[in-house]
Amino acid sequence: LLAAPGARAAEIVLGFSMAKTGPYVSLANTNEVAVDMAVAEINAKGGVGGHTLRLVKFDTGGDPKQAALAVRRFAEDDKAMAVIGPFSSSEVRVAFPAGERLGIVQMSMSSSAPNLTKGFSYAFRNTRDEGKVIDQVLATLKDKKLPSASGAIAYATDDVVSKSIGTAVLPGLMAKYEIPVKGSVDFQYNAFDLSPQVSRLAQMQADVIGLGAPPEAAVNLAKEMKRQGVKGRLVGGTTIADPELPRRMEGAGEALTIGTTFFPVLNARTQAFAKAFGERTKAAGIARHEPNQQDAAAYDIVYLLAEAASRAKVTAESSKLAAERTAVRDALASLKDFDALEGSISFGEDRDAIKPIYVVEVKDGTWALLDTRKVD
Amino acid sequence: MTALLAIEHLSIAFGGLQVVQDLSFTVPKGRATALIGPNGAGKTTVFNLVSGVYSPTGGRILLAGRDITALPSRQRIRHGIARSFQNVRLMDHLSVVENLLVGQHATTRGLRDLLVPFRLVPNHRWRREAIDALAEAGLAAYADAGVGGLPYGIRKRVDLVRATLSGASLLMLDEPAAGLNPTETNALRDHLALLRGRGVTLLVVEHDMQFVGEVCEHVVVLDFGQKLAEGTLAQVQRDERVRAAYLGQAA
Amino acid sequence: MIAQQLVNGLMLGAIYVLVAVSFTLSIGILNFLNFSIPGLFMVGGMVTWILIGKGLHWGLAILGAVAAAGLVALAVERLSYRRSQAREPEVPLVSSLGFLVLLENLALVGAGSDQQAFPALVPDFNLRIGGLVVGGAQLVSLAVALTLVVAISVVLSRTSLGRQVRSIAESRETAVILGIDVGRLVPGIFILSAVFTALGGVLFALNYLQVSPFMGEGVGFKGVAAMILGGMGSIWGAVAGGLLIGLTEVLSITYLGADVVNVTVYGLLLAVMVLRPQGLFGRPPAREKL
Amino acid sequence: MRTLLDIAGLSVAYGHVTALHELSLAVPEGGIVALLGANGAGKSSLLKAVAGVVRPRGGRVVFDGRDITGAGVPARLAGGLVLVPEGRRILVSLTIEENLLVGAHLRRDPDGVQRDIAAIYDRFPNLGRRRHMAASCLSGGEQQMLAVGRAMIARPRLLMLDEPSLGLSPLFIGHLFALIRELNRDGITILLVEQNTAQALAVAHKAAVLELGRIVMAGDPAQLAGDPRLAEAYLGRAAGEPAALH
Amino acid sequence: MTGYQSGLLVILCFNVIAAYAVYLPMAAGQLNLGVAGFMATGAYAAAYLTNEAGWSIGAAVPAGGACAGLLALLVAVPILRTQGIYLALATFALGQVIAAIFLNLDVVGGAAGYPVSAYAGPGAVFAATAAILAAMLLLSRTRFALYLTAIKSDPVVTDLMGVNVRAVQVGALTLGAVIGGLGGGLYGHHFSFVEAQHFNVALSIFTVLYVLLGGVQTVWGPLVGGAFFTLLPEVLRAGGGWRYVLFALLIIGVMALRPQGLVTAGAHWRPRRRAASRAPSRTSGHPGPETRLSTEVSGS
Ligand SMILES: Nc1ncnc2c1ncn2[C@@H]1O[C@H](COP(=O)(O)OP(=O)(O)OP(=O)(O)O)[C@@H](O)[C@H]1O
Ligand SMILES: Nc1ncnc2c1ncn2[C@@H]1O[C@H](COP(=O)(O)OP(=O)(O)OP(=O)(O)O)[C@@H](O)[C@H]1O
Ligand SMILES: [Mg+2]
Ligand SMILES: [Mg+2]
Repeated sequence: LLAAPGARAAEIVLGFSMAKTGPYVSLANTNEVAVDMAVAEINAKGGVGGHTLRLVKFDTGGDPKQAALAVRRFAEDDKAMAVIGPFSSSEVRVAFPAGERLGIVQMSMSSSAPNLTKGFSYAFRNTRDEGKVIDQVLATLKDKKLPSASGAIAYATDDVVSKSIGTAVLPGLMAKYEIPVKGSVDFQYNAFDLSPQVSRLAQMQADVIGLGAPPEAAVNLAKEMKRQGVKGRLVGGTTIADPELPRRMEGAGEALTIGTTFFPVLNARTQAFAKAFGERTKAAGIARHEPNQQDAAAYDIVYLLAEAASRAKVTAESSKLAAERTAVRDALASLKDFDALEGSISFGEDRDAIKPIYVVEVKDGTWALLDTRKVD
Repeated sequence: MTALLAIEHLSIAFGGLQVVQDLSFTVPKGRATALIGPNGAGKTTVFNLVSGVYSPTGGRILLAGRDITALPSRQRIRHGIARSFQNVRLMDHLSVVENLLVGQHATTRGLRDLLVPFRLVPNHRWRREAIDALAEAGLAAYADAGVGGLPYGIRKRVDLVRATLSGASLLMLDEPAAGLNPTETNALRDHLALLRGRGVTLLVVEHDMQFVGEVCEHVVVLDFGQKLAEGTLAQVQRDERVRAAYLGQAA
Repeated sequence: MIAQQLVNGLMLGAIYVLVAVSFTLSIGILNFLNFSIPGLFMVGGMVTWILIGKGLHWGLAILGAVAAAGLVALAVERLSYRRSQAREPEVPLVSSLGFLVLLENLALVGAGSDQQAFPALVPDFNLRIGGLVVGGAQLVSLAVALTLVVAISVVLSRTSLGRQVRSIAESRETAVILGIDVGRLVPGIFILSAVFTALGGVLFALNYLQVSPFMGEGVGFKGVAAMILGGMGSIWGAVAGGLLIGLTEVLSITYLGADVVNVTVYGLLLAVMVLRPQGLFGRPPAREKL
Repeated sequence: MRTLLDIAGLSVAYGHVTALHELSLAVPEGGIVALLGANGAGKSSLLKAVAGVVRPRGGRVVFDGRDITGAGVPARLAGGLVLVPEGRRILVSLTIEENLLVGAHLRRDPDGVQRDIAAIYDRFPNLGRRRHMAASCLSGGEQQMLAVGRAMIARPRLLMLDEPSLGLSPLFIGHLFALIRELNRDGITILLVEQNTAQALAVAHKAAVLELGRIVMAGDPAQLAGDPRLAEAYLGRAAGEPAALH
Repeated sequence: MTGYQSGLLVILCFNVIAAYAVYLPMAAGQLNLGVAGFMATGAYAAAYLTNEAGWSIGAAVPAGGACAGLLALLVAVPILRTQGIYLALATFALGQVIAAIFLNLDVVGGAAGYPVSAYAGPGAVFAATAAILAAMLLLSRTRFALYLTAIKSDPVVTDLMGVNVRAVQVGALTLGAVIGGLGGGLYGHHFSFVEAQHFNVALSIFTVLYVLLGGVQTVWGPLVGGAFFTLLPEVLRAGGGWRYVLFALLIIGVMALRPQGLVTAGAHWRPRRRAASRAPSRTSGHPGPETRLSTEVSGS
């Protein structure tokens, strides 16, 4: 539209900092498929303001040092307009300061530790605060009159997100919903043996056990509860929103209830996405064919960045790069109610996404939707 | 004649076995003394006691009149006691000169010398001194060889040169001629004569009686950790008990 | 509850004992700190899981996993232990760590980073005595470990085979000169220790119903700690060390919280190292004779 | 006399260093053969090649009529070929008794082994007194005794001794050579490498002198003892004065 | 230099600094499996000083190194009573304890980590690395370095030569910790963030790997090892998930073919390689001079 007639419009480069190898590979290795999908769709529809999108990918292996390296490469060598990622909280903590110095937007699809964007202006996250998510989970329990006469808390101590859920979020929310807390147990992030914790939970006999943990620990806790014969409904946030969780628990963890920002069978659009995703992952030979929350978030990040670029009327001329990166930032920050795959997305004060929360529970070995909740 | 080293009523036992028992003898200053005796008599053990590898269960060790019995092993070399080893103990990760440089440590001064990057200076004084000492032993050609691959005879001699570099006044040599061929034995004898010319006192353990006769004026015979006889080689060779316990009919 | 927690501690310790004994076998017998052991542990669990997933009977799957671990151990012997004999003592450590990295990444490529659910072969592999729940798999592992420990102690100290093995540990070259069949004995020990370690991995999977590419690490490091705590090379020490670490871990979780687990467990190890460097059951090294 | 060990055209090399050049030597059954030569002449290499510890580059080793060139150490040991290695090679972390038992690891007669151990303790009282102590505590000479004892207990038919007198007292060297004679009388064939030329020649039935990996002289020990070329070879061509034969 | 290259060089620098921290005690035969703990100490101390006490980076980072060194000095004295593999595991335990303490230390953020506001750019990292390298090169020419090797070879004899073995060992461990602390402090200020989880066992172990892969015979070993470990995965990037598999295979291969590491001491002149084998084999673990034999013995 704005490009000089005759000349091909310049491409808009997007950096993609992915954790395709390393400790997060199972959660993150399908992100690439989702991002490729979104870019292909946008380019098929004529790109952004006549400019095609071009992806530059860098595998960080989940290593913070590599994430810092990635953002430098995108900003300095590839002349990227903005960056999709990085994935994990550890990477984000190192990459956000670097991106801030370089003046380039980064938007993470997974990191959910509190306050990661604080103090920056180019740092965005398409993730929801765990406090909000679990609040909606408990609200759903009350709304549906599920047993919640007493509560207990279990959390991982050496992981920021889990620990803040266990020590700040859950006690506050249980008080808010008038669920008396009988006690709390903690464990190490990658503990395999949770027998001492479950032996203590056995004595508490709580209806609701609030969980701040990664999926692995949730599975282990559920299995150990089954082994020791401990009852109670586990509740948690997006940290354990894994499409495969019910299968991985093998019969344990029935009625586990969580909040998530993506539910594939929600509507026609999510179903279409899930179907296309499944085909692409099959073609790519990846084991998992069902999109997870991070895949959806990454997919939406591409659309969010494209929308911001279009609103900022990006020309992709190298002389204007710095100014246009800032314009993209400002356009994103003021984005409201963008109609995305995950639902309607806005950015709040802290540049974290505000989007709907789906409360789901494990029923007969699969996730079942309990409630959809819109909040801000 | 004054005694450089005096051993007084020294004893040590291992696992109930009395290895050195109430042993007393002196090593006269400036002379060469031989310590001989059957296998397992305790000769190497005496060396280990004097150099501080073992602590005695009883008795005293005096060096130039000073009681060094309780001195830590590493400090004894600064007081003038250096030794070689029956089973050659060179630092295999180091070259010949580097081994000698470690031997030189007793002549350096603490922290200051420790941090001098002397190996940046071609032919630094320390290195020169080491090579000179090596040349005296006729081994200059081996200066920069790694000790690991050296012939046994050469290794043995390097071990000795390293001991001399500490500037010690008492040199204790544990079977210095064992395993050397006649040429090497001759070279060793000359080298020892040179050292004695400088006033170094020698205490030598050796089973080669010809060598003992040529090198040492004074002989102490040990058996079962006790002194069996003392005197010149000819004197102890006449001693019936020494013949029975040590020399056999051959001598 | 204290009774249940003590049981929990001993059961957890039983798992550590397995790995500690594996390490002890390798270091006590061959003087080789074999860091591929956590990898072999993982191979035991992961390969069993993969083979069961391929529809194999679980018995065959376990057999397959043990065989795989044995093959890896032979490779470790060939490429790490034998190649670096008599050089820097740390060198085989590096290359055995290379094997750990290799095995973990192979598992990562093959099965992803997820912890995988291991099928419950026995519906409820637990003993319930009164209110107490006792893990069956751990009881088995404790029994296996103790049997092996007794057998090995006897073999090592009493038999000709044991003396031959100890000769190899002291000096492979001398052993060759003495006509000891080093080429057969050493791989044999590697295979024995691999079989044992891999079975440990299987028992772990059976008990915790999970496998993952990194499952060997947590257990492995505690296993090393247990071995050192007990006294290196002392097989009974490994047993005592493993149980002690399991108990310490569980009791400190129960009474102090999980955030201090590493402080108490490794602090205990550190304290023992400082106060009694040879470990609880080890013998202090004798002063060298010159 | 029948030939027990027949070495034909044996070559041994370490990298670029050739230690033995197509060496041939026959050891008659029941004989004592002494091998003499300067340091580095290749004596130890010869014994090690015969024992199977180093692989030869070429040539053949025939023991008791069987070609054993490709056999491993255990097989040779089982046939009665026993080496007392240079440098003693005591297992210092084992006790003295265990060292002896390791020497007997191929024997299947525990009672006989026990009897032989007792006999060794009789002969070497120093060892008997310390039988349950770690071998690391032994003196140099005692370690040498242990090395010889460890070889004897393997019931050798051919005993190869590599410088057994090193570090032994004069009295004990006398004992050692008496022992060699005695073992030989009991039917053990002996191949002896020694620096102690006089004693070695006195005990041997046949002697060979090695120089730079080749046999340069061989024959009757008494004749060799008087030959000035012996001193020359023994001194590695370097010295003019006669070898100190004491 | 592109952003990628300089960014990579920065990572290389950090790996090399860590490698030298491990190298110093290793040169004396002491395996430090807890270097991450010393790095964490330096990182947190320096970050605290710039964040809370308003120090400049130039003062805070060396102070961080000093803190790590002080800690090492305090623990070295008791820890060094242990030897060999025991020492390695004592340092391993120490590293774990230090990391666990920082993980629970709320003044520096606890599990949430500790953002660092002052920034040290790539230039500062390069300069510091160059300075450390220069210092190491100088040090390698001193008696101190000589004694380290002597102790590694034969501590008993080195002691009899009059060297205070214990003091030299404590010095090596402490100096290594100082370097580790400097590296840690710099790390925090370059990446603007310190988290205890980063300073884990894997970091310690991989650092030891750099050093041994590079070789401990010369000062250049850690540099080469660190570079190898940093650059190889980059070269193998195209391999995707397989790259670490290839990487591990290379480690195994290199150690099998060159057990002494990539860089070895300049070939000593060896006159006539002769059996030094008359030296009786010493106690196990201390290989005698006859290392060649093993490749020649018949593999029956
Ligand atoms: N650390 C020790 N532990 C136990 N016994 C020891 C120790 N050191 C020495 N012995 C014993 O003390 C005795 C004397 O040993 P030493 O090495 O002093 O003998 P030696 O006179 O040097 O004999 P050789 O001439 O054979 O070298 C030996 O019988 C030895 O077994
Ligand atoms: N392991 C080895 N590696 C390399 N060269 C060797 C090795 N062993 C022996 N050699 C070389 O082979 C040659 C013969 O050595 P050998 O040990 O057989 O001699 P020797 O006659 O036994 O000498 P000595 O009297 O010193 O024991 C020498 O030149 C020696 O340097
Ligand atoms: Mg002696
Ligand atoms: Mg020889």
